[in-house]
Amino acid sequence: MMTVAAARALRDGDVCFVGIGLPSTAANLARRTHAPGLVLVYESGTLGAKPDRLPLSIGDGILADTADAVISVPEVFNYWLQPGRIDIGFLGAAQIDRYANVNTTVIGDDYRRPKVRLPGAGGAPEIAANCREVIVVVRQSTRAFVERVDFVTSVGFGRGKGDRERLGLRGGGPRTVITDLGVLQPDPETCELVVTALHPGVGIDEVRARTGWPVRVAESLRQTDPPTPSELAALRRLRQQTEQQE
Amino acid sequence: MMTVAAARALRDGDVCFVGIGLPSTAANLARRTHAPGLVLVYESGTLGAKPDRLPLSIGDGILADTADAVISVPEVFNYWLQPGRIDIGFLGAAQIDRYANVNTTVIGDDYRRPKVRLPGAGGAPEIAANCREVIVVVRQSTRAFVERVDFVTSVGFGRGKGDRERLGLRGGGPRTVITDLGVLQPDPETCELVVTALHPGVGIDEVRARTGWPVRVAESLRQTDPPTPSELAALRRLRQQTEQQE
Amino acid sequence: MARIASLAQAVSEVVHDGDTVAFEGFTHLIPFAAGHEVIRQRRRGLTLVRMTPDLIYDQLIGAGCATRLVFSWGGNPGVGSLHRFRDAVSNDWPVHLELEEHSHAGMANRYVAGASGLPFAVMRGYVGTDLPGQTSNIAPITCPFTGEVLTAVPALKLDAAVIHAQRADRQGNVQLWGITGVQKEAVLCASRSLVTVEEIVDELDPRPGAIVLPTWAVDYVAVAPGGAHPSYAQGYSVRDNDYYRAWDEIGRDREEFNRWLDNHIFNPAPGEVRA
Amino acid sequence: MARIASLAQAVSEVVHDGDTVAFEGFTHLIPFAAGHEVIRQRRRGLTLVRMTPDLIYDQLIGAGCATRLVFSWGGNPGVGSLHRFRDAVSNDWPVHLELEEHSHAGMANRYVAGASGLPFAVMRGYVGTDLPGQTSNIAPITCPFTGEVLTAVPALKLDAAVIHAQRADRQGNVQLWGITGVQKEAVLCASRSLVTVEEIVDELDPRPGAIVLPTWAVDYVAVAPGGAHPSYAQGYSVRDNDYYRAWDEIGRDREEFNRWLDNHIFNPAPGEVRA
Repeated sequence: MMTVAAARALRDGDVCFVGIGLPSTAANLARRTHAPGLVLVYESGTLGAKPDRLPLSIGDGILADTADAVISVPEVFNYWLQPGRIDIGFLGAAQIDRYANVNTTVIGDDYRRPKVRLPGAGGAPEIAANCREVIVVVRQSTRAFVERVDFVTSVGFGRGKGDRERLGLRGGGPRTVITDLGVLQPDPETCELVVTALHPGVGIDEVRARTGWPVRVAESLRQTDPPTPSELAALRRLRQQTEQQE
Repeated sequence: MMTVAAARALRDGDVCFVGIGLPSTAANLARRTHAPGLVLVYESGTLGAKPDRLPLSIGDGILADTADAVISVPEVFNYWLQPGRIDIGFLGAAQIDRYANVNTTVIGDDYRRPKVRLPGAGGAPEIAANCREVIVVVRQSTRAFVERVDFVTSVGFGRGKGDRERLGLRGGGPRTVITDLGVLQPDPETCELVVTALHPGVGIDEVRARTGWPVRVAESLRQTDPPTPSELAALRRLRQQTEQQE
Repeated sequence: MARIASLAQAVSEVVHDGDTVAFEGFTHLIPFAAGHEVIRQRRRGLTLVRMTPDLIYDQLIGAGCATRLVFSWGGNPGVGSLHRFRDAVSNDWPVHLELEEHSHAGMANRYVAGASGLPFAVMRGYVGTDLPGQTSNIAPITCPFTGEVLTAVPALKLDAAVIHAQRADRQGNVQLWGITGVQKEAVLCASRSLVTVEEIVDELDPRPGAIVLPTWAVDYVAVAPGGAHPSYAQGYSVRDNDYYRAWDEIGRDREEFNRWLDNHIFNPAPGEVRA
Repeated sequence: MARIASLAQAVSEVVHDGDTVAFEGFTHLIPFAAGHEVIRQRRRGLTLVRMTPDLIYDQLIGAGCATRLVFSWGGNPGVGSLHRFRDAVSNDWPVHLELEEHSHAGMANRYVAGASGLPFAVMRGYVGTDLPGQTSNIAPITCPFTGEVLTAVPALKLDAAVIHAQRADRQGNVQLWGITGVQKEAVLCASRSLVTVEEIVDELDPRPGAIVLPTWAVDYVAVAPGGAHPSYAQGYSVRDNDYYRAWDEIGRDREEFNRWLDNHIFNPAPGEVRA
């Protein structure tokens, strides 16, 4: 359901900065369903990759083979991401807080002696800063959804409304957080994440129980449409083609 | 004779930044005589071009066709010239002064209302700053060899010894000025240009008469060897091939 | 997504009076046909930007389209001077031409900064020369880590960029190869862009040394076969050296030049205007 | 001019104890064979630099070659964590590993600055994050033209850079294609460089998307067929995903890891060490 919800958040014709794993699956699913004109940019340097299976890594040869252009990694970040040419960026998160700030660096208070050492920033800080908007995909748990992240790897809305502007961040920030339970979005007044949709069969109490702060619920709480047969078929086909070619 | 003298100044294996006209002819002559391993870099973005005729412009297709690599113009200047990877740079000059500063911008005192508007800087300022050494090729006349240039387009030795270091220029500067009469080189003590060689049949009085300052003569004044038959044959062949293919 | 349009329509959409415009191409792939169309549409008050203003800028300046030139080397390569450029600088004919002058390295870095969405670029350059005395667009900058003083130049901000390329596909993806100069950077610096191409093809098969500008980074594509003439398009045409030499005579004289404008731009022989 | 040498000789000439070294390759063309040779030569006190430290750095760290890591993303792509890296950071096993941490954009720009002979690069980045609090190598810088405050990062200065490429010719010109990452920049940042290649050929025929490093910009070339395994060399090999998955088990346990070192690096089966 997370993958399908993430795919649906992508509009046809958008230019999408894609990381490996769920974002890549979602973006390729979108290309095969409602958004055939979605442009995929991978940080390895492939502009407009059109893989016919899921790439096995962010630098999979199929991305270079099917891309409109293959460019250097500095060019990806300097000519394409930094000036705001990318519409949608995807982020994962080990922790995300009330204002959608994201941590992928360390768990624990002491950076030098962390409880858990995570992979680090990668492309995330500048994706979060410079994409027109950002989608965060993360499983919902009190470990992940915390009042305040232990380390700000990527800025969401800082400590609230106006912080992005004060920091000079030019992209729109995380407008959509997709979890296994539903969707959270920033309140237009405060930029605090509020629950705006629940996936089929999920109750609001479950969301509350798995969020590390007293999460608010939007007045117009929606219910996510269940995956359609064609979405499920496209997803199955994508995975089959991936396994066959591995 | 200027062309042959310039060709001789190039050592086998050197990496040489080449402009169109005499420098290009000299560099290609050197490649066909004593320096087959000379590496030609043209500012249009061709590294290691090996033209079999003289290119008709700095961006001639034959340069791209025969180069080891074709790169963008920003890369030429930033990755190759700026860090000091080029051994030898060639400059022409409308004016050159006692300390080998070069003017290719305007003749006259008023930049806004010049007596003669020249083409401008091109790659010259950074060639002069960053190449390991620079060769200036210019016909000798009191109009060209002046006490002080009207406009410093490219720095030679500023106002004398130590100025390059004070300005933070990392290349060695113009070590050789080749004219139709002979060769001038900076005095190691003062960096002032002094006559170090005369071409065959040229007297020192002629050089003095065509220099706009009281030019000094090195104690060890050499005489340039006349062009050898094989140099002349190679030059003739190069020009023939150029005309045939035009 | 790039729109595919006629040259006349594309030029009228992309280049407006008073714009700051770059027509780029380093000896190769110079967008002459588009420049001639700008003259034909009688654009005025342009700030022209280009590393190597050559014949096409001599023609635009002589035709009175430009009031300002930002450049690093202005000449007729291998031939001599640009007489219309000189006449405008020295005699204000047909109008005064203000100059902003840089080195190649400086211009290249200004394009890079613009393409990168940065307000400025850092380089080693200009130090000790008289160039910084003539413009406020060259400034010292200190490295925050080493204390070393370097040179900053501001990003180029273009209203429009015009380049010529070998091919585009029907979606408007553009492919060029050979010497590619600063064309990518110019397009990425600009609010609006136009690429003229030799031809439109079904598929852009990969080529050694080719770069591709994706359709979503380009605004207009116009077919203009031979649109780089008298410069060349590698794989399609060769440089017309006679034209460059002949230009010296034409450009030298105001009357000759006006006759050239009438006969070749405003009232061309049938078939002379391409696309 | 690059010297063509055996892998063992080239590594011993290029990588010395205490060096700052980058082994680059963005998922593609990762120089595993050269990294294994460094372990075999028991180098110590290395500062390892790399945007995406993955298995090869887990192996070098676990073998005790490194005391410092400069990086932007450290993981086993698509599989999970690097356990040797974590063990060194959290438990100083086998030795303490100091970290300097950046974003990809920051690292890429540090390579660009180094390749450009500049002391620093300017970018939009890091603002509002906790990264600048952990290193002095991220600093604000003010645009001298607009007053805007941006971020500066210092150039990477490498003693040595090691990359893997598809081919070289007999003169030592190196050609690589597919995803080329920051390999050119890494080589241009370094005082000494080594390129391992799949093969040496008589002539490097041009290829779409290929870049060439001229021989005069490279110090050593060594033939190491399959030298990117378990990553891949486009046109020569495919990624060994099983190896990446299996590494999770091996890397997780110190004993397992030491056994792997003994069996595959120090006393490999005949034919396992390439070149």
